[in-house]
Amino acid sequence: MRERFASGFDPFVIPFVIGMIFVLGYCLIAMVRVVCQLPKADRKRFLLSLITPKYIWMNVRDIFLNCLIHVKLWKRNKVLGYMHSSIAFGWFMLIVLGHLEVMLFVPERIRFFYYPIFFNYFVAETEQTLQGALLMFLMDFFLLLVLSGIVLAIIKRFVSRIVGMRRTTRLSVLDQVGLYSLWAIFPLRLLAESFTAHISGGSFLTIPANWVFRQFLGNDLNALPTWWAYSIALCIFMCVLPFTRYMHIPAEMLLIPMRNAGIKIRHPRKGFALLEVYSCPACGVCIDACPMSVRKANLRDCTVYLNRMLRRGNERRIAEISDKCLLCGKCSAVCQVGVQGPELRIAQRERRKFALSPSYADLDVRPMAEAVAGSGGVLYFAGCMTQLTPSILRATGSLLDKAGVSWKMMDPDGGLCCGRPLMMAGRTEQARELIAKNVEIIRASGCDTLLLSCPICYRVFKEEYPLEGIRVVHHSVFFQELIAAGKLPVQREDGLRLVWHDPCELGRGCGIYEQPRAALAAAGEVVEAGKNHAESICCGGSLGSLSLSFEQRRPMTQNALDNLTVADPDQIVTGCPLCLATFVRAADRPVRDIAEVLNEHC
Amino acid sequence: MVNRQPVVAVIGAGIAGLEAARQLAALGYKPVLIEKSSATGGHVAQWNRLFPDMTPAADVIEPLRAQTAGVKTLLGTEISAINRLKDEYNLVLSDGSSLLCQAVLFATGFRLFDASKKEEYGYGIYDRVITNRDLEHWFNTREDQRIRQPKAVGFVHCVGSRDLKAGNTQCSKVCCITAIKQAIEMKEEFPDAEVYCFYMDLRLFGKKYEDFYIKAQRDHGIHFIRGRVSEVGEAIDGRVVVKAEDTLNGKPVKVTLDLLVLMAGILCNPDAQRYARETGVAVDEDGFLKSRDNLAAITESSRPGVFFAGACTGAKTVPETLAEARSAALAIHQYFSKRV
Amino acid sequence: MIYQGKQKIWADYQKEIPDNHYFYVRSCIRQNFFPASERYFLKICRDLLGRDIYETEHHTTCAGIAYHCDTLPQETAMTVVARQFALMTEAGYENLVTSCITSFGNYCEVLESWREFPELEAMIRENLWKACRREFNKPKYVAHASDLVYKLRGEIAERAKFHLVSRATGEPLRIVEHIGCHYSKMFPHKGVGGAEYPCVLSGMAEAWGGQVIDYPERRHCCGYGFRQYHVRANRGYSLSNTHKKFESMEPFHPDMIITNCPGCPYFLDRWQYVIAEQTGKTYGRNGYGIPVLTYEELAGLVLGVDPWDLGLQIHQVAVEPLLDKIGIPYDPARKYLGMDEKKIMTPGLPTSLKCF
Amino acid sequence: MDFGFKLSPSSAVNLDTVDRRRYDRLVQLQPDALTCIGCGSCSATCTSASWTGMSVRKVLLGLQRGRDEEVDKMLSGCMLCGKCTMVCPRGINTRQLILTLCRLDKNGEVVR
Repeated sequence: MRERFASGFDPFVIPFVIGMIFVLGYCLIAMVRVVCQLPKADRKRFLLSLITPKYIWMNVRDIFLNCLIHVKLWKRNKVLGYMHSSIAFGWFMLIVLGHLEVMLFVPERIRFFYYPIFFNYFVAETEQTLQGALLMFLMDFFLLLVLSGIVLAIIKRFVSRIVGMRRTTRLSVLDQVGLYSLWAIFPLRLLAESFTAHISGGSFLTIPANWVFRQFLGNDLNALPTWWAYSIALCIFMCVLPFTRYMHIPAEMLLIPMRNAGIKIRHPRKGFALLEVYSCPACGVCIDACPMSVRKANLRDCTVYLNRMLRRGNERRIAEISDKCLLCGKCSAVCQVGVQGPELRIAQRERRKFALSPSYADLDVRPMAEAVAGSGGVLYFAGCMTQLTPSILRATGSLLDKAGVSWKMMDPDGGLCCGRPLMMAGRTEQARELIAKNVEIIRASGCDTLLLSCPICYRVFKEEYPLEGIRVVHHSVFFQELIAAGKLPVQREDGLRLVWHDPCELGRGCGIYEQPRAALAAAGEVVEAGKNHAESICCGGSLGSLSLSFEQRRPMTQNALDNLTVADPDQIVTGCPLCLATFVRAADRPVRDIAEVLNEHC
Repeated sequence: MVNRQPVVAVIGAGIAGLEAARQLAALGYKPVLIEKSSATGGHVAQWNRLFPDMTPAADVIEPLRAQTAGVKTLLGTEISAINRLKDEYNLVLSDGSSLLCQAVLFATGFRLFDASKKEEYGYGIYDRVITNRDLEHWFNTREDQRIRQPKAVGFVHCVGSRDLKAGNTQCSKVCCITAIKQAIEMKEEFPDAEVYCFYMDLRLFGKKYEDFYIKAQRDHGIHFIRGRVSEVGEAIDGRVVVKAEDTLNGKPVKVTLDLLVLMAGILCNPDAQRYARETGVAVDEDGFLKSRDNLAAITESSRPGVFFAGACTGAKTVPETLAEARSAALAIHQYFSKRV
Repeated sequence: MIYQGKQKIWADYQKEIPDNHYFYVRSCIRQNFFPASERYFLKICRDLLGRDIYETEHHTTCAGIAYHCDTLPQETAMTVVARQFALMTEAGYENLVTSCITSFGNYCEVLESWREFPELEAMIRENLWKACRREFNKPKYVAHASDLVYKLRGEIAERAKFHLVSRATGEPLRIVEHIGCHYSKMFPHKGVGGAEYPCVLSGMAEAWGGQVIDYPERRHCCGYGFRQYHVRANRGYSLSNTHKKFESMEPFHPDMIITNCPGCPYFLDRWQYVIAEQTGKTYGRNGYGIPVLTYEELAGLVLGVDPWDLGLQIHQVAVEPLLDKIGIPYDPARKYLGMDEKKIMTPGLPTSLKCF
Repeated sequence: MDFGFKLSPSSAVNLDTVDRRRYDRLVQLQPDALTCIGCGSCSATCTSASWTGMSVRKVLLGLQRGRDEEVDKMLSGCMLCGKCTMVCPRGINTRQLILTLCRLDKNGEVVR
């Protein structure tokens, strides 16, 4: 190899250099900004994690697997997975190999950072070596890989159903510029390298292409403009990148270490929240996943649009989208980069100003505390919603008695709310007051186990209550354990087909999927819904949504029911009083709480 | 008897009388409509639009009139006396003639409660107090000096209904929905006006009535105040000051209105009571005519050959009245069929 | 306002008022509050119009005030009433005329109760006999003194020296009439004009040249309310009711208020002072109050009786502006002279309400 | 002068003068609030009612009758549990209604 130009420079690299400097500068500033916006404790924690070997390993692994290989996407959809990893990994390899070539053949040029990108223009092949041929081959191979991804991307753009997506995002103008420039980069690179392949050398892709072109073009006049075009395409892509969804590429590389360090959203618009917003690739997976999108309603109210509006600062829409969401968490469950839709929305709700704030400091819970004082054992808190579904109350009590559990009810005449609904509405401070009151009662009882039949309560008791030394357990788990321990002689009814509906707060919220199914298996045959476990569909009754009306929720409930009944179960079983009350209104077959089903067979 | 076409005297040519006459004629009888006033159509003809579809009253009246054009109709005719004969009735009419008939159908309808009897509401004393009928008259003619760009309008339900002191303990059934209809019409006419309905209970039992109510609340922002108006006074500017208790709030309320509409209730037509005495059919405790059976034979009296249709037996809606008129015609048909 | 509408109602509520021969029973409290009123009722009826009105010093309270204050049972009140009837019967009269509205209401209530429950009447007759060995006939007619003055209003008008018009403009005076609650609210047919639009006082006012004004709180109680005023803790409530009436009549600028009840003129008059002291607000013109007169005082003025002989100096609200407006002559120097022409005490002046 | 008694304020609600700005703004933002029929389901099921006397029915009525103090007191007792929304026969989004109200100042303006 020898250099064709003593200067090692040609004006066509200028666009690329501009783009590169711009994007690197922008990303660096943005990164520093995000880190600076973190609360002090979080910042310290994050910076420490960056020098902790355990975290370094985690970060490298996760970035490689997620950003380059897109393993999560592969699991979800192989075509999309291939498309993304071929472009990302292929491109990454092109850059790495480009640098390798420079270091091998013209090491003094490595300080020109454009050199590896345009290597083939600046060098002429003097002799064919095995080493060179291998590198050339690899370069062509990865270029082909990238091009295959681009072809898929183009097809996907026009027929998204092929890759298994029913709906995809509508692109903004800048996004389109970014997209088309991205599409253009690699075909242009192929053209450019092909035009100069008889000088610089090439491999299975570029050499035949060069031969073909030379058959009818006859001269090299096309080479330089093509390199120009390649450079300009790169420049355009990099210059628009910060303002497009492609910002997710650099953002995710910061998001992964931050998440690994355990950083949470503390401010609706700054720090981690901002990073999440920029990490959204606007792929639109959350559109199909969103339970609100049934019958093509609320299509623009899912997380991808929240992120877009947050980037644009459209306050009206931010408020609208934030208030509408059911907070079921399914968008987070399916999100490839792990944007936390519900948490992001709650943060927006928390930001809201109120003229009037509730206060519960004056509530006198002493009578309630006295009523349960010293009861020990299991304390059962029914909660607001279970009070509306007495069948759950009765079945739970009956099962506890049958199992010989020593228990006491915390709220036989109604109690205080658990605080989760307040938190969902963004009134966290007020929720803390209620939590303190409830803790007072629970502590007074001296119980060792707090039993809950409502996942909404369960989640907040588990996550937010300072109840060290007390086991907080959902009744589905508790009963499963009693069955496993042989304390509840549940009789299996042959031919009874039961489907378990994973309530959002219990499943996605607390990760409880298997115990209720195991408990139900003791009573009958458990069949699965179309979408289940982490992808189960919200019943539509969620307290998460502030603004959805009853009428708007109805089709969501119907959709969830359709999903639950694909295997034609005899009964729909759930573990949430709110799901129960919501489903009962619309279901064509019995809807029961798990406690009811178990109690009937015991 | 056998060779003659039986004559049925239909007393009253409101919608009950017209519909019954139409059916009787179609069944081959000879109905004779006797109407006290100078036109057919009764109360409905004086109304402008009808709940719950805002159907023009003329759409109900005109076809009925057209289809009874061939029926002998005596307008401006009162009945001086009714004589009971064997199997027949002889009606002495105010024009001196008499009518011999083989059956009598009471389609005498109702009388609107005289709102001035509720003295505390000041109907006939305060300029701005009118009745439901006055308002319909205004809808029809647009002639009423009392209605001039009102900014606040009130409706009082149950005026002369469910009121022992007013001499009528019965519910007049149609006033709630009429008040809502008129309230909506006023709101449509005067969108900037605040409209209040003072009710004791809202009795919206009929098809689409509840939708109508929701519409009044949601689309027109009509205020519903649960409480009976206690008294009405006149402010210095001639507007009326209305006092009531807001029973849901447990506090008295006071409001100054430009127009107060009293929903006068439905009483039995006093003529009907006289005719009933003369024909020997019973009058019920509520003042309306007494059916042989309130469930199975609402259109039949306790006397053979005397039948009822419409509001003479109690407050009725238009569809109920029409259905009863048809039912009465069939009952008369069966009566004659059995006799033959 | 449709005047014909009111006339129609009045036509429905015309009670029979005998022309002559009455047994008169006085009010417990009026002689203290408005001492000349009852005296001039008798003077006008007897001396001027030649009617036979009999009264006896042996009659007592009708017990209505105690009955309404829940301090004695109805049977006791009825027995007291029966004794009055006995006095009337003994005097040879059949028509009862009462000075007090509550008495009037009480008599009506007793008679109605006896009509509904004859056994009650029998029991009361027995009680009376046991108590004082008296027997009685029920009165043929019970009239309130204002009923009688209403009936005689034409005769008074014929003899009138003054008319209720402004001397300066000739316009009729604007008069608020206030009827005692017990007059016709219990038995609308016992009152002239019924309960909603009574015409007993408005009839007089109009006959003597005035113009009656109707204001929204016309029906409202004067604020006395036996159970309220008599308990000191409740007086604020009593005052508030009066205040409500004045607030309501204020825009109509009435020249005077006339009443036919013992309590009403007292409270409408005195509370004007208390309201003025507490809020600084007065309801008449130029810082004065609205004069409140009894119908007897008004009749006396119309007939040319000296205002001080009518006891108008006893009123809290100064009547002088009213007298000036009508053109009734009066001698300011004689205002606080007693019957014997000796000076009685001159009251101190309030801080807010303007007085002479 | 102290008489030992005073004028007591009238308990009557004067609809001519009552300040309904907060209510008007509320129904503008959330028109379903207009359809309340005062059935009391919300109050009957309310978790907070037994503690604080909260009642959505009374809140809506109180706003129309100028009883702002009572309304604010009730609102500040709400725990947002959402039971009232579940039982409302007219489908009023009561939970959102409460949040909306809490965002309005005395003049009926949304606080920023």
